[in-house]
Amino acid sequence: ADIESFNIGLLGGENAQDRLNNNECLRAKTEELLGVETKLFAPADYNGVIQGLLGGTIDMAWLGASGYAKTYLSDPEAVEPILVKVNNDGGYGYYSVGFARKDSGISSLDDMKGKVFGFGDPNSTSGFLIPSIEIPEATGSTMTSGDYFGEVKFTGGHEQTIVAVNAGDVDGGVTWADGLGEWEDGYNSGALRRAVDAGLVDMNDLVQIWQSKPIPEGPIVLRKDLPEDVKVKFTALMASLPAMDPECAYGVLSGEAKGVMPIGHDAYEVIIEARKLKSN
Amino acid sequence: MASVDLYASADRLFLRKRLFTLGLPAAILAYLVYVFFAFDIPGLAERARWDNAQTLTRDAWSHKTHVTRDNRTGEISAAIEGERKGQYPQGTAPEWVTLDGTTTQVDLGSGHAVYFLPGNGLRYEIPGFGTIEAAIQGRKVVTNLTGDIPGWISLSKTRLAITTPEGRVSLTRNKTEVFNYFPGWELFFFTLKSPYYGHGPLQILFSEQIDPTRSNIAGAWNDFWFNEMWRHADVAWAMFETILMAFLGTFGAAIVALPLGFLAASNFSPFWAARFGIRRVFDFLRGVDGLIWTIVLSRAFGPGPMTGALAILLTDTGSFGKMFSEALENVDEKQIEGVASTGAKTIQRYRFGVIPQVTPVLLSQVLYYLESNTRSATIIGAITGGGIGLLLTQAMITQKDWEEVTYYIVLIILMVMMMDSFSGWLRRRLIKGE
Amino acid sequence: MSHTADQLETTRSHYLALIQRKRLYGGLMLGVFALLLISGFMLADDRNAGGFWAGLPNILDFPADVLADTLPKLDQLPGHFLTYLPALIETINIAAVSTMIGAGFAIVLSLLSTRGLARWPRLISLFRRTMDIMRAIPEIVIALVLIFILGGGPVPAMIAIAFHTAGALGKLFSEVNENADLKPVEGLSSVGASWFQRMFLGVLPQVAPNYFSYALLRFEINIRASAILGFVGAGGIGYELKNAMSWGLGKYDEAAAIFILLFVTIVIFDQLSSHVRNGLTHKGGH
Amino acid sequence: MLTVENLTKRFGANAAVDNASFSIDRPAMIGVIGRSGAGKSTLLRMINRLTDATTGRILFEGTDVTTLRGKDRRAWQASCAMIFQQFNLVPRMDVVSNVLHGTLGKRSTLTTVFNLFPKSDIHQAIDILDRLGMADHAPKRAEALSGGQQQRVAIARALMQDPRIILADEPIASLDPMNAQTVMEALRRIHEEDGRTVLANLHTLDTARRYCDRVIGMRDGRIVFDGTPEQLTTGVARDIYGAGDDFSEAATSTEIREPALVPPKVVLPEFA
Amino acid sequence: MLTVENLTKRFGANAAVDNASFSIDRPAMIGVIGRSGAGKSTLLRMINRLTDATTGRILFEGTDVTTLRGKDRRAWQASCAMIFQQFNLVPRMDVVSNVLHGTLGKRSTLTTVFNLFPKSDIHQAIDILDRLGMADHAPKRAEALSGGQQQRVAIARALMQDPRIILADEPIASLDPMNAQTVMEALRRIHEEDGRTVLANLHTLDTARRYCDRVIGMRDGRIVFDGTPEQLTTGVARDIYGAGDDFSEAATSTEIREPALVPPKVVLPEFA
Ligand SMILES: Nc1ncnc2c1ncn2[C@@H]1O[C@H](COP(=O)(O)OP(=O)(O)OP(=O)(O)O)[C@@H](O)[C@H]1O
Ligand SMILES: Nc1ncnc2c1ncn2[C@@H]1O[C@H](COP(=O)(O)OP(=O)(O)OP(=O)(O)O)[C@@H](O)[C@H]1O
Ligand SMILES: [Mg+2]
Ligand SMILES: [Mg+2]
Repeated sequence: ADIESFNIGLLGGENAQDRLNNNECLRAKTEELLGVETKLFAPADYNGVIQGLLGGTIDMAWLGASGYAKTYLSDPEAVEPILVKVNNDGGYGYYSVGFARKDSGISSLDDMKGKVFGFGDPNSTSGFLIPSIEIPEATGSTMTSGDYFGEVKFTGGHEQTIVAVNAGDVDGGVTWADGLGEWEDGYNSGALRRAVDAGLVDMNDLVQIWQSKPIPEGPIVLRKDLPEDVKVKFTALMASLPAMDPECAYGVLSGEAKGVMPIGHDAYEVIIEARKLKSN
Repeated sequence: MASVDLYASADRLFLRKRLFTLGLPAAILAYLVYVFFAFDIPGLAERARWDNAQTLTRDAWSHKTHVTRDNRTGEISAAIEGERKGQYPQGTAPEWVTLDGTTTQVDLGSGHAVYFLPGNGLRYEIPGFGTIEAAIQGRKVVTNLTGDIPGWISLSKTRLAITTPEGRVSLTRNKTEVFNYFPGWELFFFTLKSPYYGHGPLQILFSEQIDPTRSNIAGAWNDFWFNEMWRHADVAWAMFETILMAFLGTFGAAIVALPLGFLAASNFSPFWAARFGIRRVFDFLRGVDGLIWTIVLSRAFGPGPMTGALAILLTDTGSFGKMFSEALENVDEKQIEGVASTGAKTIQRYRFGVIPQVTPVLLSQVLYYLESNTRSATIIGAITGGGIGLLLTQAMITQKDWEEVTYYIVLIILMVMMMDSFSGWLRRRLIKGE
Repeated sequence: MSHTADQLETTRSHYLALIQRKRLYGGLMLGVFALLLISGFMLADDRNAGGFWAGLPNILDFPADVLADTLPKLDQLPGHFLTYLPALIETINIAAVSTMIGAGFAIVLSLLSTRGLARWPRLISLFRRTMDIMRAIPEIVIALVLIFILGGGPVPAMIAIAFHTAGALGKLFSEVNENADLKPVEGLSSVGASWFQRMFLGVLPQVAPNYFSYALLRFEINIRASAILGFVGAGGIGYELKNAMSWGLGKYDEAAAIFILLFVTIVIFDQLSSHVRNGLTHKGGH
Repeated sequence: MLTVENLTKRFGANAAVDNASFSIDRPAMIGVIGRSGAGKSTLLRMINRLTDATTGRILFEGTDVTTLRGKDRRAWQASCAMIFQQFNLVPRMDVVSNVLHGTLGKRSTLTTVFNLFPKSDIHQAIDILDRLGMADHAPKRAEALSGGQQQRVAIARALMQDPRIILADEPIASLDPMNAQTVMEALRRIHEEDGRTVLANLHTLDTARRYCDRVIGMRDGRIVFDGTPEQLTTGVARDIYGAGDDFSEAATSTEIREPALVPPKVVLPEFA
Repeated sequence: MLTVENLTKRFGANAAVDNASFSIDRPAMIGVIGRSGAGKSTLLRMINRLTDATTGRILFEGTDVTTLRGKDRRAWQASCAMIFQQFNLVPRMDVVSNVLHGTLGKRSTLTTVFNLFPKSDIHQAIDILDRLGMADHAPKRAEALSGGQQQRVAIARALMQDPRIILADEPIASLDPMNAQTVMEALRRIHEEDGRTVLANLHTLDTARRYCDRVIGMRDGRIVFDGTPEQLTTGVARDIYGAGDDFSEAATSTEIREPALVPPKVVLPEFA
């Protein structure tokens, strides 16, 4: 079976224009390679892309780990992981980092007892899923409001969590970072770094209070129904992108990366199990 | 003089009136007080981030240029808004930056001057305060600041940040950065890459060819329209997409709702059950908001303007169906009877007895919705569909491109006002005139 | 009575020319409209990730997912209703307060921008433009800006909706004011009443039923608006719905419960307001 | 030609028309009088088949029109035009279009739905309007006309049907005396020049006397009088209208006459 | 007491009141006559400050009221009550409240908005209504009253202001003769009993003659007559009204008299 068009879904988190801009080169290359019209779609949130993958209207996306788990749980036959981004240090993980305002006197999870805690987006791996499992392990009680923390909120996203902690709306929150570089810079990459670059926060005002085990970077997925040759061609394109066109890869992979490497479903079993735990 | 009875009854009358005129506001006031605490408005002042408001208003009409020294390599770069797209070519900088081999001087204006000194050092001359000197030694920041440090300086072992009305300076192990603020939306017309950058409209129109390969007007238009920073072409498309959603949704709904409206009007539909059923369908379509329809539909149709248009179509089919059937129930029977008495067939009766009298009513309702749906389309786009609403929310979420946010807001307001006057104009043309 | 043959001939040809022109314009307009609609549809179809015809058969997939997740857990629904009731009340409160505040501003703005009533007749067009702009700004724009400044919660939504409501109701109110009888106002002027007294005693009693009926209609619209704003972080039931929805399978039962709550609320207030409005307009009828 | 046999129309328990019989054997101008609620409108509406009869027959040249269905019924309606008190035009359409509605029974649905009437019809419509002194108003919207002008458009629509019979339900009740006269004269002329039967409900005696060849009086749904205007004495009228001795014909008059004939009645208010 | 000096009001090029001067030195009942458009209403509205004068002065006990602003202007309006042809009451409010509106100039906004009128005011309103024979209607809505009753409520409101001057702009023009008489008598009585000045626009000569001590005649904005009713001969009236020899006083009359005196005028329409 041939395809008539190829649709690439882009996750949110950045200016929609910038996202489209950064991925334009990938779109052009794909179109050239596959010989069918290729379009970029930038829905407002994770869910938009996931619904597209489930409904078969989006063919490829770079999902978060939790997003992949959600897709898999909704329909195991919908997508398959092909590649994952490899960081400069050779690993393909990142961390969920808990942080608070320095002047609040909080410096560890213990100090957070009875305080307000903020998650990001419920579909985010580092902003919700992993901390919602690992933090209870550390504190020994649940994440229900009033149990250990005074109140547990969703802020809506990484940026919002950082702003909320910085503003004192919540006493502590979690976001993601690559764990490389310095805390004072907001690490080398991650949401904190972006906030620092944007001048939103002064890292001098913040302290780290917790860090998760490494979280696997989300996979680049293709729709399972795609013809085999399309899958092969596209995977090859993505795999060679960092070598062929570093400028383009920088945009597509959101920053410096060593490259990509193949990955399969198994790498995400843990996340899937975690997600099952959090479902009703 | 009047009797005591009359006095008494007048007094009673006023007592009643007072009870009402005082009671109603009192009840409203009580409710507002309840909400005041339920919404925690007392805590609001505390939570409010006035500095955010400041950033927002400042960014809305101004922009900043970053001058950065990478403290590991010693490389100096200058970029508008710190973005790659606004980067000055390597080795060049704006004229207020003096690149001079070892020392770089950044003139912030009003006598404020920042020097990037050799050895990762930093000097900031602040008129009326003095000179701040700082440097990275090992992993730490050392400065000449002693005693009480004013609030606009933030100093820790690893980071120094100074904020003055003229700009912002920060120093960490990795980099030294200066932000200089300027009024206006920089690069709105041309990015630095464009040869037309820095040329006024008169120059472009009348001076010699600037880019040898293109005529001035075509080249300038091309560079403006495909401006990488502001992406005018995409914004224009997004606005069009929003209007397209509103247009397709509104008129699609009108076309679907018209026959259904007949089936739901008691004087045109003989079947009670069908009428009842269709009316409940209308209620359902209306009750499930457009937003929910968007979510439901995006599984089947994926993101894009069609999904948004269909969501508007579904909701409005409910609204129009209800309004149309009410309008149809209020038709003047006389006209229909007049047509019927000539021996007209059913369709002819509708055509000449019903349509002419309901058309103005329906049309004005539909046109009214066209304007209001432009706003809905913005919101729906923000949630999933696309269009200007998506651009707006995404720009807001990043919380830094406030000038773009302002730009989008202005465009949205203009777009809605334009649709408002357009639909008003059409209403007057089609209904009053003819 | 009748005309000469000549005159009749001109009448005929005039009329024929007239209807020909009308037919031409009518046909042209219809054609342009149909063209716009069809090409617009095709364009939107092309720009959508999934095509219209391809997606049509899948239209029930999502509801089916939700149902599949909810049906086995039906017994939990009442519990969910209870859990989310406070959020629903918050949504209704946002709508109610913003309608009240918006209507308050709308009354003042509309009086200030109605000829014959205006406090400062020179400024009428200023107030009109103000209302136009207030009306044109979608609530979501103000809400998002305010969330940035004030943090999440009901207050940004309330302010945003009140702002838009003031503009929207202001326009409707000023249409009502145009039809108000000015004689009582003049009567009050002649006794030395202040502008406020003239408006409160001379105009408001006349227009109150119409104001009330429009405000009710707006309240119903504002319930939806406040639910939608929850989606972008402004609290209330919309926020809960977004969280449950975006989690997806596993929490669709919560989503379903919230959706039912919201739907029932909207339908109840819709029916209620159309009932009350019918009553008002009928009483006002004679 | 037209024979009405034991025609009855019941609304619930109330008989609006009660066992009415009469017959018209040659073209005539006939007035139907009677007080409000006597059943005049119901009678005419049954003849035009806007209302179905409960029992009884209406025979037109041997055919019972009460049993006609579908096409035949519409054909009958086309040949039996109706004029209403409130004109019942389509106010937003122009005068000629309104007149052309008279051809709806004959023309195909498709063409008419798109407002495509044949040129010959349009010319005929303008001719008819001209005959009624309305040609100058041809392109105006019906709603822009005065009551008397609208009623003349309604008559033009009726003529456009080229009907055998014209039924007119209080054609002048909403008109001022001058317009009333114009309209009644037009109806009379149509009867005389074209030889069409006109059956008109009238609520004033003098109009009936002045314009009609024959008068039918109804009371409580029954036909209580059927004769020439001359036979319609004040006593008979009293019976028809069910009035007492204080019945004054002038009270029902809309005739324009010399003012001297009507002594002005001035009410003297009591002083407070 | 009240002096009007060279008062002029221009609407665009048209002078509604043109250089009018007169003076009132002691309480009197004064009628202003003149045909429609003569500037009567404009004159009264300027005195009450509902309309601003273009040039000229209005002196009341030495103060120029045309220059008053804000509070002072409202205080002046409070002491100079106005009665309108169309009553200008608040129709949806009860009679007492309408009367109490006469105190708005004195009372704080808050009091009036929350209906916190002092008891003494309420009782005084009832007394005034009683004096005008309207006490029984006190709790009714103004819109439920007849025209004459409404005008008496308007007079009560004026009295409630305890004004020095009462301006009445054609107070009886929309009333039937009986009600007109009641209202004019009430105004006269107020003048006589309370010693208030009443300045009334009247559109009929005989009313002016019957109730007024002094008559001012206006024509095209100018004051063309100022004298006692006796000086107001038919010749003078002709000048004021700008009428020719066919001028009949009766045409402007609203007096209740024997019907025989007024021959009914019937317009004969031309037949078409
Ligand atoms: N559709 C109807 N349903 C019930 N009763 C009806 C209906 N139409 C007419 N009637 C009744 O039938 C009786 C005769 O009505 P009809 O209109 O024929 O009288 P009419 O002589 O035309 O009176 P008018 O001079 O008022 O037009 C009246 O009692 C009326 O109430
Ligand atoms: N607001 C206005 N704007 C423009 N012209 C006005 C205005 N008010 C009155 N005029 C004009 O001023 C002139 C005098 O009007 P005014 O109402 O004072 O006459 P009047 O004597 O009271 O007549 P009437 O008996 O009709 O009430 C008229 O020509 C009128 O058209
Ligand atoms: Mg009748
Ligand atoms: Mg006047």
